[in-house]
Amino acid sequence: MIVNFWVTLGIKMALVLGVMLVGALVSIFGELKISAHMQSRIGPYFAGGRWGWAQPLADGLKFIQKEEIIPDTVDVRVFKLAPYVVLMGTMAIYVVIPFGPDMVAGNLDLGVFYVLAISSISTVGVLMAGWSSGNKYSLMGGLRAAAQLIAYELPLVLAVVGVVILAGTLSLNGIVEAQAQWQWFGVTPEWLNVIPPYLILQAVGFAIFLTASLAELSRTPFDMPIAESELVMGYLTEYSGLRFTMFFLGEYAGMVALAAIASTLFLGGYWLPFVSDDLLNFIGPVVLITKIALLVFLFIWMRWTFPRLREDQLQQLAWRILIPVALANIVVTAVLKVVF
Amino acid sequence: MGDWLSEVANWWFAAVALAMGYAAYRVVTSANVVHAVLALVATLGGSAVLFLLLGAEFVVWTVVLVYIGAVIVLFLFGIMITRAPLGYEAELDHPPKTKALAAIVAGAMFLLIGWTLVDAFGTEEVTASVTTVGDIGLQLFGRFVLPFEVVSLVLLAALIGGIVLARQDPVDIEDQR
Amino acid sequence: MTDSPSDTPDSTEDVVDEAVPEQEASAAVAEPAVAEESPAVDTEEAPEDAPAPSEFDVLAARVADVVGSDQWTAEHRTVKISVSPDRWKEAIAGVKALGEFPFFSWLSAVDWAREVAVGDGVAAPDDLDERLEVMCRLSSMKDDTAVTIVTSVPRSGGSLESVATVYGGADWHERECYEMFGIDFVGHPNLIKLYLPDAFEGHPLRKDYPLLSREVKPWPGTVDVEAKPTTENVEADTLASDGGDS
Amino acid sequence: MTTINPITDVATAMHLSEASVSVELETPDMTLNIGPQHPSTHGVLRLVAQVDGERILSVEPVIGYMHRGYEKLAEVRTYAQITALVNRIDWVSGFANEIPFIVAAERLMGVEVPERAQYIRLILTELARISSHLIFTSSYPLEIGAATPLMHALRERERVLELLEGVTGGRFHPNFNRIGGVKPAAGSGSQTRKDVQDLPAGFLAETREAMQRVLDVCDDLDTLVTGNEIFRARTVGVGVIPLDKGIDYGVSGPNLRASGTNFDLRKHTDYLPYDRFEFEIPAGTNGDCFDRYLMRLEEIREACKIIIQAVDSIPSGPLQAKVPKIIKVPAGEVYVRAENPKGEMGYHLISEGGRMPYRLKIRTASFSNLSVLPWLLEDTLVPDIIAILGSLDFVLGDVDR
Repeated sequence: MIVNFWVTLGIKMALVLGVMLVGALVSIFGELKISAHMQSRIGPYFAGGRWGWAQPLADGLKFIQKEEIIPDTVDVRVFKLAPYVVLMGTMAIYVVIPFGPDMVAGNLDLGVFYVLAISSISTVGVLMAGWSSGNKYSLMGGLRAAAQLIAYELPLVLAVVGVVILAGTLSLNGIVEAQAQWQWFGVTPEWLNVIPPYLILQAVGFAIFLTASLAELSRTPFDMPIAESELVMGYLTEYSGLRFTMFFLGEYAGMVALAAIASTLFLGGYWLPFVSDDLLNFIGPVVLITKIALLVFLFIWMRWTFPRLREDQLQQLAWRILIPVALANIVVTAVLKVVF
Repeated sequence: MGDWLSEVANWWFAAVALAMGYAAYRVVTSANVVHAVLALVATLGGSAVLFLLLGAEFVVWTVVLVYIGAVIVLFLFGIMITRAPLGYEAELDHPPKTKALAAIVAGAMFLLIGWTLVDAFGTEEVTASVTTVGDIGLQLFGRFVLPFEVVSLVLLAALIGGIVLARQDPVDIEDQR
Repeated sequence: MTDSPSDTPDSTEDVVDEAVPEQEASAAVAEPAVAEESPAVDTEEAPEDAPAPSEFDVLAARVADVVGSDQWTAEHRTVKISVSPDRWKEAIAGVKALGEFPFFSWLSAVDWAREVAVGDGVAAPDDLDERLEVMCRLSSMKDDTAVTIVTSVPRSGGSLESVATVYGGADWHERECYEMFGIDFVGHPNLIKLYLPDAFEGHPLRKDYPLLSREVKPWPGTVDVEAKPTTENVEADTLASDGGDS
Repeated sequence: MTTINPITDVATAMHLSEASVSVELETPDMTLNIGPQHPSTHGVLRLVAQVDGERILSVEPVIGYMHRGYEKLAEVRTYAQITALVNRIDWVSGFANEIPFIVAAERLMGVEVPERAQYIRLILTELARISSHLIFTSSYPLEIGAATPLMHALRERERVLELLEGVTGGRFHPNFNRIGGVKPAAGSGSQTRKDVQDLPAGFLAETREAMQRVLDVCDDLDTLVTGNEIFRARTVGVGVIPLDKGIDYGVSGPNLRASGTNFDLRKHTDYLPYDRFEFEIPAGTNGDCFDRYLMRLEEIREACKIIIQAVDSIPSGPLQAKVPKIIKVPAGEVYVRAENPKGEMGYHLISEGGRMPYRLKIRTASFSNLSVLPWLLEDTLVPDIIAILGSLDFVLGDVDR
């Protein structure tokens, strides 16, 4: 029994790690190719033989081989620890992403809450990286990242509350099931739920969640923490080699993770109408990955289209627009929930 | 004692408690303010793990979200934006007399809490029952609704007070725009 | 066109005509048209029905009057007025106040020296008055006219009053002038070197400042036709050949 | 006179008490060194900024990392050699740098340039302007964070550079002007032959087509950048140069016109026959970063108009006026200024009759445009440094000479 537990744990950990790495690599490749085509370029072409599919792997190998430079002025212990903290915060999200009714590493009652809590750990890592680099650009990048993460943690949480009110559970599996069994005025014709119900009912929440995710991920138009034209590379400036790769992977893994959470919360996750639970365990991952891919494409599209906001404009957006709208969304959702 | 040792969870508890103790010690002895805060993160993380061992999942993630995700980040943010020297600060160290006083106070606190716990429970075994969020919600908004609302009012007052203190003269703000 | 500047205002007529030799072609007369006929130029305070060239002439005379100097020439549609160093700032402020020439173009200097370390010297070194000639150009924003205010300071470290308070743009120009010619601008807010390293010695744009690389490796410096620099060809002519390829 | 308004007094007292609170909370000033190696300083500009958090208290630009001493070098070079030198001043519009120098020498010599040569000069100058402005309009969004417009605009700039290369042989440093005209193409016969055909075959048609594509990419930029909410949020009202301040600092070119003037030397002077073509001088209203961006985008369109007209009406004739084999410029002094893509560029040429100038003062646009920076950056935010810096469109070679 106890052996069984450890074996299962090991397999689950390996799977989580594998999913994260593959997700990150594929989204890196997606970014390379999509951005290239948006800019009328071809993008990577040679690595791997076809379409340059092995480019992210080649990049990874290159990074691993590179010398790690640790400047004299850094606070070495904190500097070395920071990438792990960031990556850990991102990795832990993957534990609760449900790929099918039973395909989840850990089905927590508090799934949503867990995601929000654990993802905030990355902020500490970013601050550690910014401070320990002993570089003013890094410090400013770290501060910007922290200010932005603090500001956008709130709308992110508040946007989720609407979904939680509707679903009546914090479990991610529970939320998917709640969407599958959503009743329109007391009846559940499955064909009505072809469009995920929360996409309609929580459209405002979805928009806020996506915006806040972009800010959490520090992606354009909210990429001030690493704004290369202002702060060189922000808190990443002094990192090189493997540790830089970790930040890099963490960024893309985080993008996939938040896209997965958004798909689960708002797009029905692994669920597909007219398909039994048993079958969903097989095609669920495909469904979820398709939805993730759509959202990741959206993130990439935005990045290559929009310029970057200014830090104060970002804060104004968060505090003056997103948070009040999210609060109003909660009130409206709660009232409607009680009324119907 | 043998019973105690046979339980795996107790080993975990001991390990985490020891680590927490060391981290807490580093919080007060580190002369580098950021290191101190990071040690505090470790301490709080340890307490989260302890709650996890007790099966209080909600408390765990609340500790992580509120303390590590918000309070510590604000701590670090504040430290870095006001003074962020790399390296060590002499002013963080105190003369031996103060240190002794602090040790006495801390020891007294430890004894007081420990004695209270022992006095209250003794050798009685407390069964850890899994509390769900639903239970907590029902308790909060049922039995404890009045304290809950009072606390929220206090927090609101604190919030407004904080804003008033930190606020700059509106004229200044206009000028800066 | 190539004659040396005349000192009398009377001769400006022909000079103005000559100033734009290429545009005798029919269509290229827009600018002179503005200056000559110009019923439209009512902003000028002295619109006269007098013959064409006198407009600029009158303006030039007025500028000279404002500046309070009778040493002026007008050629290439530029009024060049000499003032004494102590009236330098006043003159520039005066022209600015006039309003016809609001645009601060540049401020720089020329080193008039009998002996030059590099390049061609003056045509007649014997009757040259050695000096540093500081000039400040203020131009019109409506047409091609401009005023150049000129003053002279001794080559042995002259000083002038700074005009950085009159024209903000003069700040950097004066710093450049200071490091390149060694002219001290009194009252400048931040008179430090602009381009050169702090430890740099000498004033490179002075005529007696040698081009060090040229000392080591003589012009034209093309590697493929000359031997590698040795002690023998250091002495070589600094101007062995020139292109003349036009 | 001495009456104290009680309300003001209370307000002051409150302000003081609050000030004493905020003193403790204040962020200490930090010196932030931006550059000389920094992704967005266009070369080697260094800004020493005193910052309080994200707010900038003062900025001191440090230049000279690219100082090549062209004014001194010009004193030891013949006029033909200087032409090769000066097109390296502002290298993104190399051809345009040659024009005022050549015209200055020609004016002192009294040489009249054949019309065809003038037209070729004009076309190439405008091509250089388009190439320079395309760099700006594409790299400016990049500095604000949008990477995609760069690729689209640079693609068309490449065509413009190909045109320049086709005529002159050089993409960046043409060295194509000769005193008295332009350089005849290799193999096109004697330079004095009347009907020498210098432009490459098909140049005129290709130019028309390229101009059309440049106009198209301008429309693309309009949709991609000009209408973008975030781009506007970053640039509108940021880095405002009032007209009088701009004139005071000698700011010129699109930077000054954005503040609301139509001061354009192409209209006001006669260094090239611009008066034969119809074109507008776009002028802004606010003098902010957005207007400066818009000016350049509009100027690309106007330049296209000029080029198309010039290509349609280019006369035939000789390329080169008769000049002596060895150029000696008669003694004299002249200042010729031209409307370069960056603003007013001028050469004050003092000749003593030799083969080399006695003194060549080079007035570059970027130098004066940049000198307004300390004033402009005071009390802005760190991200605004980049937005403002980029909007001034300077080239360090043009600043340092």
